[in-house]
Amino acid sequence: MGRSPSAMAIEAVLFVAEKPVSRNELAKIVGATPRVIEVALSELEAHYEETGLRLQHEGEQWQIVTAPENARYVAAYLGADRLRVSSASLETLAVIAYRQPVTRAEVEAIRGVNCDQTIYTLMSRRLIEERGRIEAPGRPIQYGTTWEFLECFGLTSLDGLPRVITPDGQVSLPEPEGE
Amino acid sequence: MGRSPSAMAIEAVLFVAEKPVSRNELAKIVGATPRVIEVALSELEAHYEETGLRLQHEGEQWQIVTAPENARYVAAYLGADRLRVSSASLETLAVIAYRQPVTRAEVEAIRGVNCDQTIYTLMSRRLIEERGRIEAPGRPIQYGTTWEFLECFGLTSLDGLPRVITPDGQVSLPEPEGE
Amino acid sequence: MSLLLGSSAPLVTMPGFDGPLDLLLEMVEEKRIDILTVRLGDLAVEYLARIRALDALPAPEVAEFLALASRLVLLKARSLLPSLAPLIPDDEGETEADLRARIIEYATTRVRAAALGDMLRAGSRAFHREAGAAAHELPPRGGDSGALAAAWAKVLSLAARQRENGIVAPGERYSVEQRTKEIEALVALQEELSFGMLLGDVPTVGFAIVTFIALLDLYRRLVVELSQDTLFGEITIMRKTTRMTPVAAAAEEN
Repeated sequence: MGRSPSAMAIEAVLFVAEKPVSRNELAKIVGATPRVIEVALSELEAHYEETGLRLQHEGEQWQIVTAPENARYVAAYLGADRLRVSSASLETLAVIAYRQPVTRAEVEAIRGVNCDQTIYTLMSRRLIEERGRIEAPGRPIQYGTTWEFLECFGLTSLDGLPRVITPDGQVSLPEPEGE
Repeated sequence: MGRSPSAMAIEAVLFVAEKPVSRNELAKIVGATPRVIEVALSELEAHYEETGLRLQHEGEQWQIVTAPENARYVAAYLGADRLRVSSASLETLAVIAYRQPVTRAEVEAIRGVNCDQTIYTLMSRRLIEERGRIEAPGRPIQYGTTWEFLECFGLTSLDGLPRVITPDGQVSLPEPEGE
Repeated sequence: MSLLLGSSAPLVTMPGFDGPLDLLLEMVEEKRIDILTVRLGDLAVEYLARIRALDALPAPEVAEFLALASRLVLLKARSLLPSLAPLIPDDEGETEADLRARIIEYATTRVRAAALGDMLRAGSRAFHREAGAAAHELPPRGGDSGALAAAWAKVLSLAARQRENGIVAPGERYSVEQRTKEIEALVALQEELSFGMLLGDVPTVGFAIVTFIALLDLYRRLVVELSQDTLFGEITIMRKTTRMTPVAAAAEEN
């Protein structure tokens, strides 16, 4: 059950890191090829399944977080407040999470209402962030979810977004690249 | 090789903790007797032998640290010439830098989120320090930036902080010096 | 209709409905209609009736509700008179199929939002480490003051919106433990205190509560005695001396 030296080196680096670290940066620090790092990361990910920790990633960025099962103990230790989000904000968040990157106009087209306030609320809770602008009239801002979003929902990556059955009987999948 | 639920809960708490946590505190948080915690800690200690981390204790105080074998990778990561704080900590640092001296409640009012953890981190990185207390209920601590802060950002004084245009078109200056 | 438009109730959202699509979907679900096959025009009359039944429509959103209602009416008209000429050529963009797709998309969003809401309520979240205290801590180097300024600009822009929306700032937090120690130290110095003195001039609610709980704890531990002469009157706090052990009493005498 021992970990490979690369996996252990990566584990130590991710432990001291104060923000997510990219696969390429890990490769440089550990002195291995990105391919070796990738293997070591999946090895670590598998090991973590049996621990109180999880390996979380967004694209090529990796970070160690606590396992969602232990949330109440960690919250008790940190004195963290339970996050509350209104149903209107949850709808906006659902559109952004499954459709990112997405503009406010696109969110509003789907929800059929003005989403200014809910987008602001989600921004100030750091659940969503700006992801750049579209080269179109008015250069509208595109939004995407953050690391905090993954953490707050106990997801290790966007692939973990819940699959739901849509009204037309399809299984809904996240569409990270939009349509 | 699975860990007991207590061991996993302890692992998660020690992972987020910024300082060593006592056995009794762990017992209180996890809701188990000190004896159960002791068993779980030795279990965890044994598991950690096979990882890139170690469980370390001094008397009854426990913490997770990186394994000595990985020191050079950790040093390579930490030694990289860049600011090592998370974006959340950077936001808290910005509020303190531009608004000092400032209390935690004031920082939280401006950021709109709990800042306990980030203030602790910035303190332990010696980027901020206590500047006395306000004579108000609870005598809240005021924080300001340190010499190390200036050094870290290559500034000779707080006057060197970049001017920021606020949303209402004002120029935001560091407050102690004003203009 | 004029009645509806005349309403200027300052509501941000309508009670129970988050928007025109929400209202329509609610109707479909209530009536157990299959959204995949229903002729949307057939819903026009009832949709209008539902809008009329709402006491207060928020002014900025009235247009959105009416736009959907008129879309449904137009679909109805078209089903009765297929030869109907377009009123506005551009307006023909959204066919019944388009609208249906939009409703299904919205329904999907609602199911996804509900799933996310369940996850949030379950409280199974992860936490990262701020990574404060590494074993070999040196002050970091290479901070970019531009990044600091950018972080400040971000905070400012969010804070400006917060002020606009009149969001109340959180108060300073106190721990009961800390407050208990403070009061215990005061009582050691001074035999008698008043609750008013402990609160100071402008106590926050949180501070008052923590102070009160701290007092109760000291009372429970027989450190202080409490007395209150009149209902809602001043509470007097006295150092408790009666429970002194013989040894402590002897020590006191020396």
